[in-house]
Amino acid sequence: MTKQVQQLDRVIIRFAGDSGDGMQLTGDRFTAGTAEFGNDLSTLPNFPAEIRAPAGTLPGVSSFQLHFADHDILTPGDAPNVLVAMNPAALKANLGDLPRGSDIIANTDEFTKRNLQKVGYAANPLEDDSLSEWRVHAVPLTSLTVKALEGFDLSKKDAERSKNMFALGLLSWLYHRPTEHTIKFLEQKFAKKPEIAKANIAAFQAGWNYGETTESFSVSYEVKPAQLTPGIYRNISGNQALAYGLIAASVQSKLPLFLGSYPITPASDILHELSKHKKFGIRTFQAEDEIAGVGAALGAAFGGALGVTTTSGPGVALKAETVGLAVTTELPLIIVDVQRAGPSTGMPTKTEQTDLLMAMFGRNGESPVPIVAPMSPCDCFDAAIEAARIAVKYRTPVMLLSDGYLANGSEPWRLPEVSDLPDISQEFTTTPNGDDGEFLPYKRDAETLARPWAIPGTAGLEHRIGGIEKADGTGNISYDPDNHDLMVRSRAAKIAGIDVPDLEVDDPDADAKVLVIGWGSTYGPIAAAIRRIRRNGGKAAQAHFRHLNPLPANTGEVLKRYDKVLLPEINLGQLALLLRARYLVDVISYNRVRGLPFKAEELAGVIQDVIDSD
Amino acid sequence: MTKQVQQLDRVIIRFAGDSGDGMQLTGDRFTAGTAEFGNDLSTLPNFPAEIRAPAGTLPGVSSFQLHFADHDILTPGDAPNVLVAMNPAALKANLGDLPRGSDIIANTDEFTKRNLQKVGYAANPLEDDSLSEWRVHAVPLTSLTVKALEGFDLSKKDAERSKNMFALGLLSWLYHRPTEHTIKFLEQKFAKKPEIAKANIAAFQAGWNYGETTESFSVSYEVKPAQLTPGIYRNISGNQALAYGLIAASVQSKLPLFLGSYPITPASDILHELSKHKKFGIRTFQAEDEIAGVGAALGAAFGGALGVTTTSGPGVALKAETVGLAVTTELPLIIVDVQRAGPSTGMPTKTEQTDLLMAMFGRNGESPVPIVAPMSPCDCFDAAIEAARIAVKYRTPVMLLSDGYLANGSEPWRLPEVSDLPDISQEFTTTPNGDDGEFLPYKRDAETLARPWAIPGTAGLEHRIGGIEKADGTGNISYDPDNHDLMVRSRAAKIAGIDVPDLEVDDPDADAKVLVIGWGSTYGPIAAAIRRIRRNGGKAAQAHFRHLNPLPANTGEVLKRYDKVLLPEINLGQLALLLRARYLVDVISYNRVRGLPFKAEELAGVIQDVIDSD
Amino acid sequence: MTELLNGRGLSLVPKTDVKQGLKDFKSDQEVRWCPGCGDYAILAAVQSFLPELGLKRENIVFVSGIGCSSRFPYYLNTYGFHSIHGRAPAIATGLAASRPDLSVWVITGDGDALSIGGNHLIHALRRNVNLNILLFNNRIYGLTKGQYSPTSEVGKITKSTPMGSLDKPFNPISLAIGAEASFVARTIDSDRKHLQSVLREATAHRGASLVEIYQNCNIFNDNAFEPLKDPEVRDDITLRLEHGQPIVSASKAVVRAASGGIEVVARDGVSEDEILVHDAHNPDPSIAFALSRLDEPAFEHVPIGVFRSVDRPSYEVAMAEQMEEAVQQKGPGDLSELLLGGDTWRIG
Amino acid sequence: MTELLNGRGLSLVPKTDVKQGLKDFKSDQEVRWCPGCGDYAILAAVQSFLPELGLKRENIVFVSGIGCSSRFPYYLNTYGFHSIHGRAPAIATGLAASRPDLSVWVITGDGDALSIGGNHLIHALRRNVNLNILLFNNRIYGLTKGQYSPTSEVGKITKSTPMGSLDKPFNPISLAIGAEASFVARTIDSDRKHLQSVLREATAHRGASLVEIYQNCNIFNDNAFEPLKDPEVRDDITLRLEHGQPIVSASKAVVRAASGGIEVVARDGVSEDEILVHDAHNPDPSIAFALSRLDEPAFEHVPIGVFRSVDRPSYEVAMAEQMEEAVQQKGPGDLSELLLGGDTWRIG
Ligand SMILES: Cc1ncc(C[n+]2csc(CCOP(=O)(O)OP(=O)(O)O)c2C)c(N)n1
Ligand SMILES: Cc1ncc(C[n+]2csc(CCOP(=O)(O)OP(=O)(O)O)c2C)c(N)n1
Ligand code: SF4
Ligand code: SF4
Ligand SMILES: [Mg+2]
Ligand SMILES: [Mg+2]
Repeated sequence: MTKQVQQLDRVIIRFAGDSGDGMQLTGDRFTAGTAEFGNDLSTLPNFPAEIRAPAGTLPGVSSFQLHFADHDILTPGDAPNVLVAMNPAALKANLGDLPRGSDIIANTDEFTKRNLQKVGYAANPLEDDSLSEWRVHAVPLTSLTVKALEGFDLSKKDAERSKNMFALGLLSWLYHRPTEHTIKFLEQKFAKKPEIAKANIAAFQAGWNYGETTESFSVSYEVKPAQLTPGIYRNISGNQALAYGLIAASVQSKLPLFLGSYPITPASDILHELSKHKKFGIRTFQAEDEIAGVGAALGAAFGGALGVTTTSGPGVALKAETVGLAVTTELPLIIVDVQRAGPSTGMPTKTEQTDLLMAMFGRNGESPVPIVAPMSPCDCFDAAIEAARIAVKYRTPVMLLSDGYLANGSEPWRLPEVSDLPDISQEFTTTPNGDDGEFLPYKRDAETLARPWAIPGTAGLEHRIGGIEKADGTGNISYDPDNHDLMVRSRAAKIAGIDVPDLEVDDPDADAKVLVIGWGSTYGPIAAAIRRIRRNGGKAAQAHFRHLNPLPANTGEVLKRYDKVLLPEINLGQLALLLRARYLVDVISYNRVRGLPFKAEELAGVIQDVIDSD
Repeated sequence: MTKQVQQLDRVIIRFAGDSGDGMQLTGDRFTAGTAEFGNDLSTLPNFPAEIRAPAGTLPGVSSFQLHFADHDILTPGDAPNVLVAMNPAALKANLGDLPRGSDIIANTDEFTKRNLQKVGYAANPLEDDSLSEWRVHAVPLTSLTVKALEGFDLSKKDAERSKNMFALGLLSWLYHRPTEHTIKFLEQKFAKKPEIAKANIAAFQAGWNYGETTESFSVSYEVKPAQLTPGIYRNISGNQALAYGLIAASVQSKLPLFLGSYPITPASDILHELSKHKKFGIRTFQAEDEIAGVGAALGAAFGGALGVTTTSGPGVALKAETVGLAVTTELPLIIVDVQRAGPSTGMPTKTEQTDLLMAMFGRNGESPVPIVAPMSPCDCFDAAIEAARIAVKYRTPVMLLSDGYLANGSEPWRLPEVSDLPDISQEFTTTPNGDDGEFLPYKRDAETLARPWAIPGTAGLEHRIGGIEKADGTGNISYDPDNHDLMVRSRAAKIAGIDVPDLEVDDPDADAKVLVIGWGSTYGPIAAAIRRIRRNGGKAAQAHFRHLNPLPANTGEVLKRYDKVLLPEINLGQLALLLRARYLVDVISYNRVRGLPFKAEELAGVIQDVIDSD
Repeated sequence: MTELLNGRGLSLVPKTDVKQGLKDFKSDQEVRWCPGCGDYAILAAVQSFLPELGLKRENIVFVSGIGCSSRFPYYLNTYGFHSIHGRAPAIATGLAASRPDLSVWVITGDGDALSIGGNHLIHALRRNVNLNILLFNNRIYGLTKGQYSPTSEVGKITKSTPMGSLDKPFNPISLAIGAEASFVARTIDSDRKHLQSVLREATAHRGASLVEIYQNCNIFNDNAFEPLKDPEVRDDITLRLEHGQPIVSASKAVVRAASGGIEVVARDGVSEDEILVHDAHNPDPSIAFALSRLDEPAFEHVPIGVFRSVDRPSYEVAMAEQMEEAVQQKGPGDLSELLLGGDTWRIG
Repeated sequence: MTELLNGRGLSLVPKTDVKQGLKDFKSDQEVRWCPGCGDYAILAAVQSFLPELGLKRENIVFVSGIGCSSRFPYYLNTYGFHSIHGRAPAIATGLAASRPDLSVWVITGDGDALSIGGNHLIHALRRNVNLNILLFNNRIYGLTKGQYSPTSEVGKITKSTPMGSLDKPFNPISLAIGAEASFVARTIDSDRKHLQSVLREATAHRGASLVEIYQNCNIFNDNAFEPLKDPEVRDDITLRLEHGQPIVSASKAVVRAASGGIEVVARDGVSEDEILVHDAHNPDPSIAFALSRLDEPAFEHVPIGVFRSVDRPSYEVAMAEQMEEAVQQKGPGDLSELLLGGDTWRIG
């Protein structure tokens, strides 16, 4: 039987199963194959807060969504074309997102009475009519796997564990993914347990063959490689890109990296990643809490290191007092906030953009800090370097606002040439700067307003800094009222004067009436939505903020250029508040705070409504 | 010699000396006499951060300013009419504030070569021409005191210590203050050391007599009692009023007060005051840090107490995460922030209004809290009750923003009738509220959106709360996206819906073009400035915010009613930012961040400029 | 000065006259730990122990921080507060200090209690607030997926320490004793009887009781306490501490050392009366401390049971006494009187 | 594996060849403590001790928190960081961990170190970062004008405890030993010679050294340590701890107690060889802990000197070693190589 091959320009797949089913690994492997094949892609992992929620329950469902295409894409996609549901819970939890007509590959072996009951299915949905509007492929994945592995010296339980590889094989066949990589991967991963390696490979191949031979699948699909900018690519998640960005920042600033951090979801992986790279002279310090994490980073900065602390919202709240100390002592420091759904503990594994105003204002006194927010997983790399550039040049703590969506999502990354990376190094001060040969630790640079950075070990520049207000120039303790006013304004002016690039507006024909703006991780969905609008002949301009403080110099002008400005945010209007206050522009907010990224379709609708209104 | 008596409508006196000279006590006693006499008054203590800075130095100067009048007044006054300078440092530190022509009473005994050198006087300013534009009364206060006490069994050092009482006697004569109170006070204070009591009284009387007899003072002054609203008065500082307000809130809410606090300037006195009143069933807990202080208060609130925590800016920063927990657990809690100059340690003994945006936004996630700010020392009493009313009724943490100026400043307080105080009690929930007889800890009240408050010990309502997002109604852990959006919005709606009184506008002829607004402790200086404007025939309206979140419902309408809106703040424009964002009104900011309250004259000038501009 | 102090343990907490069973303490929430996690055993042990106290269920409160273990309160049908990371002792202190009629429990993990929450823990111990603090020590951060914790052994390879951890771990018992704790005990998830016997003593103690529970995290630190469960060796290495009893394992005994301290020797080499008799009530904590050091090198011999249990005024009782005393001396608070209390004057 | 570990104390800190004197360590800032404050004596002792180390002045850093005592760094002509309340150990940890060539000192008060900063302190001790931590214990909050502190005695009447404090104080020595400290000592502001001798040992120790200094606050807690200064009794109650020497005061001696612990007895009732000989280097901290308890009841006898001083890898050295090892194993970091390190593919 020769099967039909259909060409598609894009596909969205979602693997869903129990926490223990290995869906993240399956997704990762499919992603790797897809990347290797040359599609553009974007991924969205989604896992429960529990380590292992009880098997078969709704809270235990873990999923991985992958969007790949023959052109450049911007998001992990709104609605899957295919759902792989390893059990009834996975089906139930994900069906709502699945457009009618799309494919469901369900592991019938797990649709037992007990499992169905666990999630409240009265009848087996694979057997009644309830799924008639979808194309259901009922596959006994578990038993097929066990069968395929009969010749192996494995317990049944161990054999069953390979069912995710069977599913991966099947999907790889379905979408013409290359297979060598996965086989090599499995060989390496289980290098010490060759039997397991072989079994997994066998399961993978059995899945492939199953697709090839059975009649359950009459069509397979091809998605041509995308025409991406030439270069060397790898797939990378936001957290990994951010960690690499910090390493690059250390190299490019010629400062040893010191990370003081306390584990917290979804930021911990940055700590994990950095702790692997000690050969770069990186010190990672797992502190007793967030305050110690930032404190140690600040202490290291005083000693001449590139001090970094990584955390999520609750940790930023705890670090506030110490960040304030960094503001007055005017030392470089990077605070990475991988935002998650709040308030309080909130939903640790879900994404949100609700820490912007905390980053701006969450400290006592007037204590301005620059804020940079990456707009995609890859951009985490560049944003980290940019944050470091600002921190080092202006001697200031910098907030770097990533989020859960960027952190765990991934996409192909065109590797930069190291030689193209900016040199962000600054000289330490080594000689006195006062008129009388004395050292003035608070004498500012005329252009940047930065104070000198003289580190211990430098003879003749011994000085003392601290959190009490300091006299301009000498840095001695000062309670003088006018000095305080001057210092408050100088610190503000320094941050306000940071050189950030102008806002770029994407408005191809320069005739849009509506400008859609955003910041951080909403870039992809907004841009995708605008593509839809334009595809339908509509007009909308887009501009995206990577610098939240200071704002680009042309912001006011850009905002005023359009009849309407729409700002979707995954919060209740935080950037909108800043822009409205600053420019008195009646920014229209669109806010959903569901712990999930926006969908392009949803935003397209919102944009269209704004275009159409009055 | 009969001396001339001159009538004045108001006088501003500043006592200044070394930290060890007892200036705060002297000021307090003068204030007590003045209050007793029936003048309206307002005070401004000013002391160094050091406990005892080295004697005779500029940082060691401690001062106390008192403004009293025959009419109601609003501030401790801009510029003293009389400076009592106990040493050269006191003169040097305060001369800049002293208008030419005003009186200086200087203790010549301390103008020794050594003391002059300490503060950088090349020559004795009392002897050269440098003070020719002031009326200098050079009085050897120390030696006169020692002489007056010759008959006592005291060391010279002990005798010298009474020189502040000599000065007090002299000033009391100069301004016709009653003396009995001070005598009684000294008797009581030194009840256990009658010799010291007598000596102090003798010094006090000697000072009085010195004024009466010497020629150094040819005129004395009378300031008639003020026509204040009838009632019983006492003089009270903001911190004391705030502590009393919390006690009253406990009585009026029928909830036992639990204070969890960690000492910090300028808030510690509230802890001190409350710890004296255990007979009200008040528990004061000096915690190991600010986080434990607010944590314990929250724990007590869960148990049915009126939980309170008191601190200043750095402490608020540390408490942020726990306040976020109070937001999601929706328990009543009062966080008192006695603001001081920041950022970081800043200038702990100086005042500032720079914590407003931290109070609004300084937590991860969308975590709205109501904010109340007292506008005068006395108002701290009412504002505390108001904060408690909101906390209890809406089950929410409330920020109460006092500041160093209010905290230490004092004024006469007309005592309220206890029977006039609002009943702010709420019932605990004691019976199930679900349709099926179950208890739903997150089922909201239809009107207030508050959730039930069912405390441990209530049978049948056992339930669990926490910081993870909760399902509407049941309060069970929920990761449901739409539930999260709903809860984020419900929490926001609850705070937005709090009943706060409308903004009152003072615009006597309803024809002003300029509206001057403010919040918190700037009320006095702004109102005094507007009086000046009006006295000169100018027009300006005034409105003052006591509720910063939510804002009064008529705010937008009021702001838009005027051509120009001026907002002086002791920060870089924090309320301005909120108002501009919300109402898109081009509020004009006037900002000085000097650690000091505004002066009425300064503000009058600013207001006049706004009136005059274009 | 008041009868409050006479109360031991939970004597101020109202008793129930309803007969309670394990199921009265099960909530309707689904338990969500990994299959095989030691937390299940501890939960079951606590649920089946609570009825024994005979307290009104509504007067029991479980307060926890954040971590796998801190999910505990959801599964008990009492009042519960799942708070934030490390702060449970502080929150529970406010609750217990203001409500002496409650039985307040703190559930915490080794990270929660000893890393971010270390300060609150040691202060709660020295203050002696009436709390039963159960420290689930699995020597790893479970919830954040396996970083080393302050009780992980040196050289621990984890996600955050790929070349091994550097910091010497805390010994929670030593730390607690150094922090003036009045009650300190250690037990293990797998031995329900022992666990419950320790809980029995902890609840009988008025003041703060710290109970370290060795808990297996089978996902990120499996078999961390294996020697204590291994039938081959466990009886030899486990030194059971029982007040008034000689301190021995199956084959070993604790005796005074020549150096002035104590040491473990073969049991059959010494006579009964040379063996140290455990005195949990010794006001001087020095020997309890010395016992806590016997687990170095790790698992050569491990004392379990109550190291220390001494009477000392409990914080909330002393606080209540001061309030009573204030009322006795000055009469109950009167708001009008308070307001009129300073120097006042009348106008008009 | 590297020579780093061979370094004791400050061996990694560059030496000066300039002759230094006290005045080299005086800054130009006016000292602003209350006249009579014990801090003056400590400052003078430190300033005159530092030249003895012969270090390059620019390689010395004093880090402090907030409190009267924490003003200390301003008065020393070295690098200094007057940080925020309680956080100095954390900040100093980052500095010392990343700069083994610095001599890093932490100056802290009893509130700063044991109240808000308690957690950072105990973690710094267990980690054994190379810090000299001087804890100025005046048993009161000085800077905030006199509230009781975690070392104030029970029943202390202060502004925040008008009816007396309720919480049992920490014994900083016991707490530090319970927190796995490798070096713990106590000295007193008024005895410069002793103070400097303790500093000498503390600086010679590589790792964290905690030095508790009894410090008089003559304004808010005057004479708190009077018995130790009173010529009538001080020699009788002060037990001087010196490694290898019998532990005695003028009239008392420490011996092994029948109970298994140690006790203080009249010196003339015992023979020399019954007296406990101090072993500061004993790996088992139990006896050092027992010594720390001898001050109960307060001031009956007070051990001063070095309680414990044991060698253990210092954190920053171990950290540097791992970095070296990583380089040795994999070569120095190369950014291009890192970026190209994953699964890559080429387009175009
Ligand atoms: C302020 C804050 N910091 C960090 C975290 C992330 N976090 C949650 S639990 C945990 C540690 C858990 O370890 P442990 O206390 O030992 O509990 P276990 O999961 O092992 O039971 C961490 C670091 C958090 N929730 N909040
Ligand atoms: C975050 C924060 N909380 C509180 C304070 C106020 N504060 C400053 S010093 C201090 C305690 C000082 O006591 P201690 O550490 O014993 O130092 P001492 O003044 O006695 O030397 C307190 C509570 C502060 N500065 N910052
Ligand atoms: S991760 Fe470990 S501690 Fe957490 S639930 Fe799973 S087994 Fe238990
Ligand atoms: S208050 Fe006490 S500790 Fe502080 S400077 Fe004065 S005497 Fe010293
Ligand atoms: Mg753990
Ligand atoms: Mg102190």
